[in-house]
Amino acid sequence: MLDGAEAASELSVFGATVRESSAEGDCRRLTLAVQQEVAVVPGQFLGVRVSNAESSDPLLMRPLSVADWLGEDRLLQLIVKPVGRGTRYLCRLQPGATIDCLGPLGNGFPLHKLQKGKAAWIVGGGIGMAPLLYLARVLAEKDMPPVTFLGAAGERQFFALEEFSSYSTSLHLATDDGSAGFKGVVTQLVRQHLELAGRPGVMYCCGPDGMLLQLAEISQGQKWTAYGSLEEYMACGVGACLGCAVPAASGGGYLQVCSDGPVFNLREVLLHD
Amino acid sequence: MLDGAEAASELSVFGATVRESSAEGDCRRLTLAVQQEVAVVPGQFLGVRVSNAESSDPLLMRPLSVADWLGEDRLLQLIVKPVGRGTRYLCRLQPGATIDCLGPLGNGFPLHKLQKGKAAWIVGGGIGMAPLLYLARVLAEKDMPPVTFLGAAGERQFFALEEFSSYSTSLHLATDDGSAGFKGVVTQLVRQHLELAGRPGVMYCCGPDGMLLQLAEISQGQKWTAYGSLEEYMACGVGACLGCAVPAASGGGYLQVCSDGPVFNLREVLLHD
Amino acid sequence: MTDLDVSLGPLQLKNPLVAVSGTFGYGYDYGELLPPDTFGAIVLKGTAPEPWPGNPPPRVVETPSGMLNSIGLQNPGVDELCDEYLPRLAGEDVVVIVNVVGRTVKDYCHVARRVSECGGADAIELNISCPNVKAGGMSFGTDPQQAADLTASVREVSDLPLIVKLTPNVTDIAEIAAAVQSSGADIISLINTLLGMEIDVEQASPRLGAVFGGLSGPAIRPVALRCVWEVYRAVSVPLLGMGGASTARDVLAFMMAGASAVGMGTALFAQPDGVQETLQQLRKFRQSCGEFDWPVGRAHEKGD
Amino acid sequence: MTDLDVSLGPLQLKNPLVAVSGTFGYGYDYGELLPPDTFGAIVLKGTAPEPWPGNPPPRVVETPSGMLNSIGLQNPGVDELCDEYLPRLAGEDVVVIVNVVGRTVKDYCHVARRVSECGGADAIELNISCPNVKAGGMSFGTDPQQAADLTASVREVSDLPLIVKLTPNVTDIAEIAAAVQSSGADIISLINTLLGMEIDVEQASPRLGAVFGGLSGPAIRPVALRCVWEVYRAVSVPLLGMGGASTARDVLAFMMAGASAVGMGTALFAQPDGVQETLQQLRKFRQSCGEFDWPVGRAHEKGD
Ligand SMILES: Cc1cc2nc3c(=O)[nH]c(=O)nc-3n(C[C@H](O)[C@H](O)[C@H](O)COP(=O)(O)OP(=O)(O)OC[C@H]3O[C@@H](n4cnc5c(N)ncnc54)[C@H](O)[C@@H]3O)c2cc1C
Ligand SMILES: Cc1cc2nc3c(=O)[nH]c(=O)nc-3n(C[C@H](O)[C@H](O)[C@H](O)COP(=O)(O)OP(=O)(O)OC[C@H]3O[C@@H](n4cnc5c(N)ncnc54)[C@H](O)[C@@H]3O)c2cc1C
Ligand SMILES: Cc1cc2nc3c(=O)[nH]c(=O)nc-3n(C[C@H](O)[C@H](O)[C@H](O)COP(=O)(O)O)c2cc1C
Ligand SMILES: Cc1cc2nc3c(=O)[nH]c(=O)nc-3n(C[C@H](O)[C@H](O)[C@H](O)COP(=O)(O)O)c2cc1C
Ligand code: FES
Ligand code: FES
Repeated sequence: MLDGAEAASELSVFGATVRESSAEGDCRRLTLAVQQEVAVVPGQFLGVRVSNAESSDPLLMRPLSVADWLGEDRLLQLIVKPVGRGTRYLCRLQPGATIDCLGPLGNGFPLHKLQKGKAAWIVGGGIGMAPLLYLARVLAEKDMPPVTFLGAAGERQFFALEEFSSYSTSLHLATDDGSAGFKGVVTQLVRQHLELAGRPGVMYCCGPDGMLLQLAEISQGQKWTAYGSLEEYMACGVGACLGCAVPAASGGGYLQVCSDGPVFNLREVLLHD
Repeated sequence: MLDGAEAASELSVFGATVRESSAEGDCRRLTLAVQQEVAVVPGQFLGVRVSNAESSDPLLMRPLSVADWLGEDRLLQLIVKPVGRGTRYLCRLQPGATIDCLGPLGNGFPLHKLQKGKAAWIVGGGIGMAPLLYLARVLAEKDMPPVTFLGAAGERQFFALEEFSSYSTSLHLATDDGSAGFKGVVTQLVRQHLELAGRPGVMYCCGPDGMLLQLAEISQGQKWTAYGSLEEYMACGVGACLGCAVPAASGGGYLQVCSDGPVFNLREVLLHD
Repeated sequence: MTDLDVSLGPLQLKNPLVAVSGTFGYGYDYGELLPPDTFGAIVLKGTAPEPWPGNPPPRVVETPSGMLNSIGLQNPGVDELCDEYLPRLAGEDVVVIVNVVGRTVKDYCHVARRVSECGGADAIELNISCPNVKAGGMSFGTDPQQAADLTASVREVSDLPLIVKLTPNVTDIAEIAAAVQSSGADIISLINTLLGMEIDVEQASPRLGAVFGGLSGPAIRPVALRCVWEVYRAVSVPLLGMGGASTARDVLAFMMAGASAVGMGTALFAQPDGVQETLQQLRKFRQSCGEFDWPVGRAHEKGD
Repeated sequence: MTDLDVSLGPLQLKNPLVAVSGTFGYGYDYGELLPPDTFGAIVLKGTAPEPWPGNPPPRVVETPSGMLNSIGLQNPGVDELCDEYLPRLAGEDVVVIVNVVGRTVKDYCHVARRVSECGGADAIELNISCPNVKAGGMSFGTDPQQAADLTASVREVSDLPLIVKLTPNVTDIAEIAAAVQSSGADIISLINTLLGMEIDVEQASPRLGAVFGGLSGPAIRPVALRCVWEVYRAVSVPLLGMGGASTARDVLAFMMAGASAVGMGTALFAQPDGVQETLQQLRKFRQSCGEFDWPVGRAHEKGD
């Protein structure tokens, strides 16, 4: 669907060993050591098995974004928010534990439009900040450090702020309860800055559907291109089952989040609040 | 069904923490620390949960005999043979892990007939040795040390031989492959000794159905009383579901292994090979 | 009256949890851990006119998130029920329901009449759906006409509230539900087990002595919820929903699908200590809603 | 010929594993991890005369040891199948089966005829059992007469080996099996998913956009084995068994119940790397038996 994402490695199932598990606000950051090269680009995700091989419950792999990939050390990072039994299982894992991962999955954030020298903004809400962390680092390394906007319910829901800050030209925070940064939703903050911005740029977004919906509107008004990473329930993660459908903006059909996305130009999809 | 087993505590579900896990031949001996008093008598068993609370597979508790109960230290011992996913799960547990247990379950070995001064023999086959270990210790402490016969496929399938030996007046081993003790089945050994024995005594047995069947025949011929601990698939473990049926020797009906047993006078049940 | 009470048609339960037939014996097997008055109601093991021995072992086998049973309705017969088990439950603060089985209409009527006369039962549940009896039993539950006729016959011999328990092993469960309602069922309970089997590959043979058994437990919950949903739309009598429920969330899901009270069976085996926790959570739920009514059928408002 | 080859009626498979319809796309979604020639056969996604958009999301939800799907047979239509997907598979060492769906007999016949003409398919599988289509679809699979008529009609327009896929959501699956055999089915595949639903308690609404979905995965294996067992006794055509199979042991269990080949669907999602392991174990099994034949129907010898 989107071109411009860099080439990723062949799909495989690989074992990963928990090197470190540390608290990041309400979430946990898992640092996983893997044996082989996993050429994964920002915005791609993994299917992570959340039961041992002799149990069939929970049955399905959980989609989790790569929050960083340190290729030289073969270390993968995930940031996991414990919302259900699968994510709680992962948050309980101790160093030394092993998990199976399927990946890399999905398309990743397209970076080709940036070469034309456009501004790159990053907008993350809640756990949606996870894939953007890797993106921010890559942008910084490509000498295109982003302007970053992050929103959360409260201060405790942020993570990796120092890293985000070091990768970005500027970092803007919004919280619902005002415990950090602007009191209000992050989209309000983005809207304010957008009105002051000069020529159109590219926005990379990840967060709740409601946030993406608003960003789609805001960006369109200002002729920005907005890419958003979407979430949907998944079974296969590879495009085989057609389980993870999102309505296409035109044609009346559906696109698959796992294989056509998870990153879409927000004009291509129909979001709902 | 059988009277004479000492009073056990009320049924409860209690948490247990793995204190130690050590190899015993092909099996593992788990030493579990529990919070409360678990007044369990030899021959009783526990239902042990083999998945975490957020998984429903494996679903049912696994029946496991108490291999020892050190009341003063509140330590329970299990000896587990890894034959399937539930027992493998238990054998993998590391010190510090916690498991839920339901118990005490079942009736236990009746000791009242012994007060009349009869000889007490113990006959164990394979993993059936587990409950007999606790029984042997209790008999020794009551000053009625047993004559003990243990059978296994080979040397490696025995466990706790030193303990058995210290509790027993004599210990006789049989292996299928002759790697330890008598080469042959343990029932042959019992038969030989029985012919030399004086007046009738009581035999406490646990092992495969085929072994129990033979012991029932042998003991009846010599007018010994033989109690055997039986195995059957279980669901509830408390007599509520009627799942663990064994045909009664008379009347055409069934007895429940979990609540009428697991220890039966072998004349009461119909065994098959 | 408690903070959790529910109405199940003519029955008043002090909480919506029901220990289902065949999984809770005659009420006392779990001792102090689960005394009968833990529940709003308990359903006793299926009872026939005469003692039945049941099926040969093995009778239970675990399956993924479930279990198969082929108990075959082992029971001591209605006389022992009336003489031994019902009197023992007399003082308990729990609704007592007798599950009735038989091979003929006459069998069912005999048990129902006897139970009505001997007293001690608050309702009768007709098990027209047990997959473990070869003669009779099953076909009552799969044919609307037979189900209706049986219901009508029992209706005549007993004044006790009449529950009819449906099998999911049919093409159209709503049709059977409508049939038994029109013949006088006061309450419909569902679902009984799904017909299944397991094979022991090492032995190359069925695992259960009786070959087939009934599948229960969390594995069947999606099927059970669908059946409750369909039957809720087809009848007006209240429903006792069951099939794989184990948590408070499951209980509420059954209610939202249309059940007024919710049974638990296999979950008692897997987590006998979970019942108190479930009641606790239900209490929290009611407090948090600030509503008086249980959310019976609530999900239908959005599911059209 | 390989060490694992099986005959499935007129079809020769190099191993007994079949990737089932709707779970393996058009063969290439798993890349190098699971190329199409891993399997003895692959069944493509259900195909209609015209493109179908499918159902609104959410379309999948996990359940205990299983999952519900309400994809609703999203597919690009038979023309794109013939132009794009079948040609791509032309060189592969795998039996290719096209799964056919429709709302009318005419629909099914159209797709079957078109697929026979365009080439590239080794067999046709009639999906008369998908619970996710409201009009038509389902009723073909629940009524013996309609199932037989549809089979006979398709038989006339195509010379390809004809597989009919049965639903377990019926009172008597053996009756439907006998009906489609007598109308010319060469092979019977079973089971399709069990009809189920889940409820989101927080939202008080069904979890699936389409309310109902099909239950698949290990949870349903006992039901699937029972259906295979029953149908094996009722017909003489070979069976393609499926429903929750994931390990080599499961595959052998389906064979012992009566299946000549065994499908895997949901297991591919849960453990895509398990297929190679399963093949390895099956190889070991055959070596250890020292027998030439697969143990098809073997458990019936002891199950009487
Ligand atoms: C492409 C993609 C990338 C993701 N990246 C991350 C990440 O980096 N870190 C992270 O913590 N989470 C991420 N998620 C969300 C994560 O997949 C879900 O939180 C997880 O699957 C829930 O599993 P569980 O067993 O804990 O919850 P369950 O017990 O299955 O459900 C708990 C709650 O989560 C909701 N939920 C379950 N699965 C999904 C899903 N696939 N999408 C949306 N909601 C769901 C349920 O409706 C329910 O309310 C991502 C999701 C997608 C699709
Ligand atoms: C009263 C009683 C006391 C027991 N005490 C001990 C003990 O002290 N130590 C010990 O290691 N084992 C003991 N067992 C046996 C133990 O319960 C089973 O080995 C265990 O349940 C198997 O579970 P699994 O998940 O590992 O195997 P599964 O994967 O469920 O099955 C593996 C194999 O074990 C067989 N099996 C499963 N459950 C049972 C059962 N309940 N009875 C007999 N065979 C079964 C299966 O047929 C299969 O061949 C006892 C059993 C009973 C009934
Ligand atoms: C061991 C066992 C025995 C059962 N016996 C009966 C019975 O006697 N009568 C009956 O109507 N249902 C019987 N059932 C079915 C249950 O009452 C219930 O309908 C079914 O198990 C689904 O609920 P669950 O998943 O919560 O167990 C039995 C179920 C089990 C597991
Ligand atoms: C996501 C999904 C999509 C499916 N689509 C189809 C289909 O298009 N046609 C069909 O006949 N069966 C379809 N099925 C049913 C499967 O082919 C199979 O019969 C069922 O899933 C049971 O097997 P399993 O438990 O191995 O998945 C689908 C199943 C799943 C899980
Ligand atoms: S999850 Fe299967 S197609 Fe996306
Ligand atoms: S296991 Fe339930 S009665 Fe014995």
